[in-house]
Amino acid sequence: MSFAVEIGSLHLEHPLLNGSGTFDAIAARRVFGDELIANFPFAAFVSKTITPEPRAGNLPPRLYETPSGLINSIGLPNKGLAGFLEEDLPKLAELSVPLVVSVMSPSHDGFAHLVEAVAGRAEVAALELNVSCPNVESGLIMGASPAETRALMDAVRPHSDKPLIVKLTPNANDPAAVAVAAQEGGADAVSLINTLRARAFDPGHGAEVLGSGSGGLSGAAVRAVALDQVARVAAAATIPVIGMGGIETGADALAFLDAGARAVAVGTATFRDPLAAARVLRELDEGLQKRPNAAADGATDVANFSTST
Amino acid sequence: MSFAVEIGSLHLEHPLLNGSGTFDAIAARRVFGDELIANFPFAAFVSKTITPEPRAGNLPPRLYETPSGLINSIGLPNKGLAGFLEEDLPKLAELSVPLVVSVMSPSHDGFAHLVEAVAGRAEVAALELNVSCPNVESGLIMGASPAETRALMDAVRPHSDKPLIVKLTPNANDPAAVAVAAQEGGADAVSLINTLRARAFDPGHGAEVLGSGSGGLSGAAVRAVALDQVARVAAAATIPVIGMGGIETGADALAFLDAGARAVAVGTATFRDPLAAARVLRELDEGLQKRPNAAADGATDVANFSTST
Amino acid sequence: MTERVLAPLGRRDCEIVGRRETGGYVVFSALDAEGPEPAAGQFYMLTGKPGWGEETGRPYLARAFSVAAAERSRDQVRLDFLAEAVGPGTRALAALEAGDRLLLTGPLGTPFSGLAELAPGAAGAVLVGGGIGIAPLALLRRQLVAQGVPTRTLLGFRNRDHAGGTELFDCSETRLASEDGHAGHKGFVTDLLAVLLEGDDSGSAGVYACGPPAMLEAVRLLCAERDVPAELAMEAPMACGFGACFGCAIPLAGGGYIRLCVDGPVVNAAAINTALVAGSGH
Amino acid sequence: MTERVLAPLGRRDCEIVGRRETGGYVVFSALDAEGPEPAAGQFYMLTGKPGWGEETGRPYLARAFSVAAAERSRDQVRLDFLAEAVGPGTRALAALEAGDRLLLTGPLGTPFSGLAELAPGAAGAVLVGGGIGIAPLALLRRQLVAQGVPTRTLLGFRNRDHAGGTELFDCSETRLASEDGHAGHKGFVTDLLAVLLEGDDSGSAGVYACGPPAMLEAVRLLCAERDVPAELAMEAPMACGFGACFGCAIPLAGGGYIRLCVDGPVVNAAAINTALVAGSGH
Ligand SMILES: Cc1cc2nc3c(=O)[nH]c(=O)nc-3n(C[C@H](O)[C@H](O)[C@H](O)COP(=O)(O)OP(=O)(O)OC[C@H]3O[C@@H](n4cnc5c(N)ncnc54)[C@H](O)[C@@H]3O)c2cc1C
Ligand SMILES: Cc1cc2nc3c(=O)[nH]c(=O)nc-3n(C[C@H](O)[C@H](O)[C@H](O)COP(=O)(O)OP(=O)(O)OC[C@H]3O[C@@H](n4cnc5c(N)ncnc54)[C@H](O)[C@@H]3O)c2cc1C
Ligand SMILES: Cc1cc2nc3c(=O)[nH]c(=O)nc-3n(C[C@H](O)[C@H](O)[C@H](O)COP(=O)(O)O)c2cc1C
Ligand SMILES: Cc1cc2nc3c(=O)[nH]c(=O)nc-3n(C[C@H](O)[C@H](O)[C@H](O)COP(=O)(O)O)c2cc1C
Ligand code: FES
Ligand code: FES
Repeated sequence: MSFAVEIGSLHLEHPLLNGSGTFDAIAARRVFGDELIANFPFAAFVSKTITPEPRAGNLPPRLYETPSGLINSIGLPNKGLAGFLEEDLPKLAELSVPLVVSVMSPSHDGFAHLVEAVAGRAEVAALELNVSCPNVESGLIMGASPAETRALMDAVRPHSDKPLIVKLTPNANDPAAVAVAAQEGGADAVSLINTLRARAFDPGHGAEVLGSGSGGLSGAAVRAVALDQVARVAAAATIPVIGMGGIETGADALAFLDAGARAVAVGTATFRDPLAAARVLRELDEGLQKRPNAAADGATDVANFSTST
Repeated sequence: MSFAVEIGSLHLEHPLLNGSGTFDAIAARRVFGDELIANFPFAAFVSKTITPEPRAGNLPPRLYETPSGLINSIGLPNKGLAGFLEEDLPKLAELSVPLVVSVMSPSHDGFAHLVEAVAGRAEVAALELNVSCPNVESGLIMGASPAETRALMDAVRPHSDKPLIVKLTPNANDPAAVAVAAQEGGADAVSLINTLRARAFDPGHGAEVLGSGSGGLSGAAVRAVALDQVARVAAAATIPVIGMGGIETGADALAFLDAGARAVAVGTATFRDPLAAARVLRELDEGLQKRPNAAADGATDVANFSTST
Repeated sequence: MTERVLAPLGRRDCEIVGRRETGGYVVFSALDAEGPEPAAGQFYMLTGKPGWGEETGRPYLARAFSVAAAERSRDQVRLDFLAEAVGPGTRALAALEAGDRLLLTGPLGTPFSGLAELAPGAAGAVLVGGGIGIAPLALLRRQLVAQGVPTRTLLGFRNRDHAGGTELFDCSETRLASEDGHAGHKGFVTDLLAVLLEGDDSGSAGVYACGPPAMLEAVRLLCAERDVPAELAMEAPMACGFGACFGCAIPLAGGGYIRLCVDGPVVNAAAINTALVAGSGH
Repeated sequence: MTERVLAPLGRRDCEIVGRRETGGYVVFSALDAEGPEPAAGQFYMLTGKPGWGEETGRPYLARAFSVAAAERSRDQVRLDFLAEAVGPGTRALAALEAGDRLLLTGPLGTPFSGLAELAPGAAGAVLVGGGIGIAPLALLRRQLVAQGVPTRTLLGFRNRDHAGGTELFDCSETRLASEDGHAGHKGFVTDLLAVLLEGDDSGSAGVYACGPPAMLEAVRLLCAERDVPAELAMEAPMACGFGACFGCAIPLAGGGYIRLCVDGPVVNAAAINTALVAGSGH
């Protein structure tokens, strides 16, 4: 069964990625050794979001478990552009899969500079634009409206020919309209969903649990919401959609492909099992084989399959 | 411990309601007998949403279980205004608690007529406006933007002096702005969250499971999202907030009060246990007693407590 | 047998007092210290023991189960359920062991009618069960026999893996069918019903059926053709079981829907539009 | 003892081979057929058996557990964990019985340093454990004793309900403290540490501590005052355990954070800002 997927010039051997910020290949190699390189579970590695300057991240506590879900308020800790290029990029280049770097800046200029600096490195196959932060100029979340998203694309698109994937925020009236704006602004793909705005309170004293007050919900709890948004976005946009949000099994991944996604990402499920994505891929293959329309000779192609629905 | 809450002229003996459409007092009385009347678990009964004309509801299947949640696509089956007033209202008047009637119409005129006809009945203590449906005139969801909500309030407010509660949709950029618009339009309270847009696919053949394609997610899975929206709304609006979304325990209810809600509703949890709300109330009482700031003489008052946070 | 038995308000915590395997199915028994004796055709909403969210994150809601046998001793009722493990909920219930707890609400739903009510003047009852759908017929058969109603039972199964529980019936009165031929007639249980109704005088029997949608639809059509009154115990996805969610809709012959949990699960075959409702069985 | 033992990539399905209660705690043992022997201070991420979502809908993620004892026999390692049931996850793990399955990932994290590395020239090690935090010290003590390092152990408990597992240590070398006075010194285990360090020559001991945040902070301050090198095994909420989520942040003395799961759970007391991190224990 051919599982390969193309997203612009980004070639994926199979349709499973990691969600940005849910896997650190460098740390995982310290923990699991080179077995990780030999059995890398993702078709490309998507880095944690990097910002122009280093960030320490949010005050702890940063995590709160909810029913079938997880609230995080990590706050994008990262080494900043310079630290990433110098310390992390050489290590990430040792991986056996293409590298997608997630970037974010609160200003258009900063975003454009990040894109140019990162895309200029040969080790980088594609970029993901994290647009879930407020624009310092307008005060609005960059990805919450079509106009804001289009303005950002106009600012960054001229700075790179590499595939640009726009990571949509789910906390929007109409993610499909935002996806169309990204497409019109030259995006090569969109990915969704990022986490849903969420909050928790300590029953003991009634204050917010997370150090930063609120956070984002991920995991199985959000899957049904993600599937609805992916279906709406895929129906409205023609560029490839990378679907994610609570994928834990092959059946879940298949549902995202059925909703119109071309590729999918596993995030929170990796926390429970570092090889969750490998199992998901196996189960996805089995699930596709069982489909009444699966060709008997096993020639079903995920990419064709998903675009035909 | 005094648990009483006032929402305009609506007096609640304690802060626990049912979510509209998640309990049918008439059917439950057929199943459980008069024990239901003697031990009614809610401080008021909120009816399923009624519309001007009868509706049969959506094609089955209408339900799909998700991790810690439930997608429903019920489609507001109801007897229509005339059938409700004639057949159901006399039976609901036999309950020992105030009656809140939920209403919805796709047009402003229809909404105004519903409000006037229902509010005119002495058996009705308050009305809840379900604004999660598209406006036939503008094509927009009535509750998705502040302007739409304000226009609706302007149309219906003149038709009744009884408390009007606006039930907000969570599928909006900024529920707090919508709540403020409802308040400015004369709403006596807002309630939230309604269900999150959601979808499911059948792994066997890849088609949508629900008869109507998509539906709404409720239950424990949405609780963290509901808490965030309630906190934002309560911070922005001054009218009382009725919080709901995945409440299953006293600790959950307490979290909504901590987030700023004055009263709370139990929906999906009732499906698992018809007396879930009674247990939640007991646990809420215990949780409040354990608070360091709980007065030793047990005089903590939920309404004061929640407005003081 | 025709009266709906009311359910105590709320969910009860019961002890599991037995578990045994029967073919591809499992019988598990719970002691209900507070509840009444259910009528045949009524059901319970069941929740098993808590644990880690499975990879699927389910089960979350309670599951609907017909009661297959109910026996009162002093002020307790022993309830026997017959389970087929088809998904996370039934798997968890089928794995319960003596000493475990079971949370239940019920008895719920409208039971089977008495024969005199369903088919006035009929000489006897015919019970048609398919697969796990034999469960409510086991209790119905006992109640009919206790009333002295002549009862013939036809049970059908897909194959050996999807069969079991026939010992809940008296084998001298029971005929079997199986699609793979491993037991009884090789073919459908409705083949047996067609032959049996052929031999009967019209109006001399009332049919009670429970099983997969395709079987129920075949029974419905057969009985309609021959003017034989029939009641079907149907399935639908159920979130609550007591009329609260409006999720368990079954289309009526005259248009519109009923809620299967309160206006069923037993319905008159003539009242419904089709037994082939999407999502109404597996 | 100072080398991080690598974890096999992925989650393993192990069998529970024993369970016993010890005071207010539970020891449960799993047979790890594929994994290596862990170093003291390392931990595992554990998931118990699936079941119905509890009223709380949790646990969902795996839970971090220090290993209290590890014994290799042929190519299998028997891992003993010491559990205190404080919430849904630990409750489910503490209820596991022989024959049940346990999913685990590990060994994870940075282990304790050897004494020569932590406190060059020191005459012996002092182990300070509080409550359930005694678990990793049990394995550490065994490894130190095997190396011939003189080791004194101080264990403290809140009260009888929050105590247990002392049999994992050799009682002839162990001194106890309890806040309610039910065992040993009535007061804090850090009272014992203060007295002990008072009598010691400066630089003659290295301290290894694990316990609740307030205890660790007291140990940190005591050792800093007296220039005694110390390692603390800390807690933080952990979603993954292998550096993926950045959730387990602990503030450093010089500003910024480390991820406790990869740069800990054992940290040098001098490196951190405070052991009183919100959410870092209970
Ligand atoms: C009145 C009534 C009486 C019943 N009596 C009995 C009885 O006596 N014995 C018995 O064994 N059963 C009985 N059932 C059926 C039983 O309730 C269902 O089999 C059970 O609810 C299935 O739950 P599950 O978690 O095991 O499987 P699910 O996974 O929920 O469902 C089984 C199949 O349905 C589909 N499905 C439906 N919803 C989902 C979902 N959310 N996710 C994935 N797949 C889904 C899948 O194809 C799956 O294979 C009865 C049902 C009703 C309505
Ligand atoms: C490296 C490491 C090693 C450990 N070793 C051991 C060990 O050997 N033995 C042992 O028993 N424990 C050990 N722990 C602690 C153990 O992991 C926690 O006690 C466990 O994760 C708690 O899970 P729970 O579901 O039982 O309780 P939770 O309910 O998750 O947490 C317990 C308390 O924390 C608060 N809390 C935190 N998050 C939530 C939430 N989402 N919802 C509600 N309340 C919350 C509440 O106050 C609650 O009472 C270790 C922890 C770490 C980090
Ligand atoms: C702990 C954590 C950290 C995350 N960090 C980032 C990030 O840095 N950038 C980003 O675009 N998304 C981030 N995400 C969102 C995920 O990439 C993904 O969109 C989301 O979690 C939904 O997928 P899941 O349910 O499979 O986790 C993070 C999610 C989690 C849980
Ligand atoms: C089956 C079902 C039917 C519902 N019907 C209505 C309705 O008619 N009107 C309405 O305003 N909300 C309706 N709701 C939304 C609930 O009132 C509530 O806002 C939502 O379910 C969140 O609460 P919960 O998680 O406690 O169920 C319905 C929810 C469910 C699950
Ligand atoms: S199952 Fe809820 S109304 Fe029937
Ligand atoms: S627990 Fe996830 S990074 Fe430490």
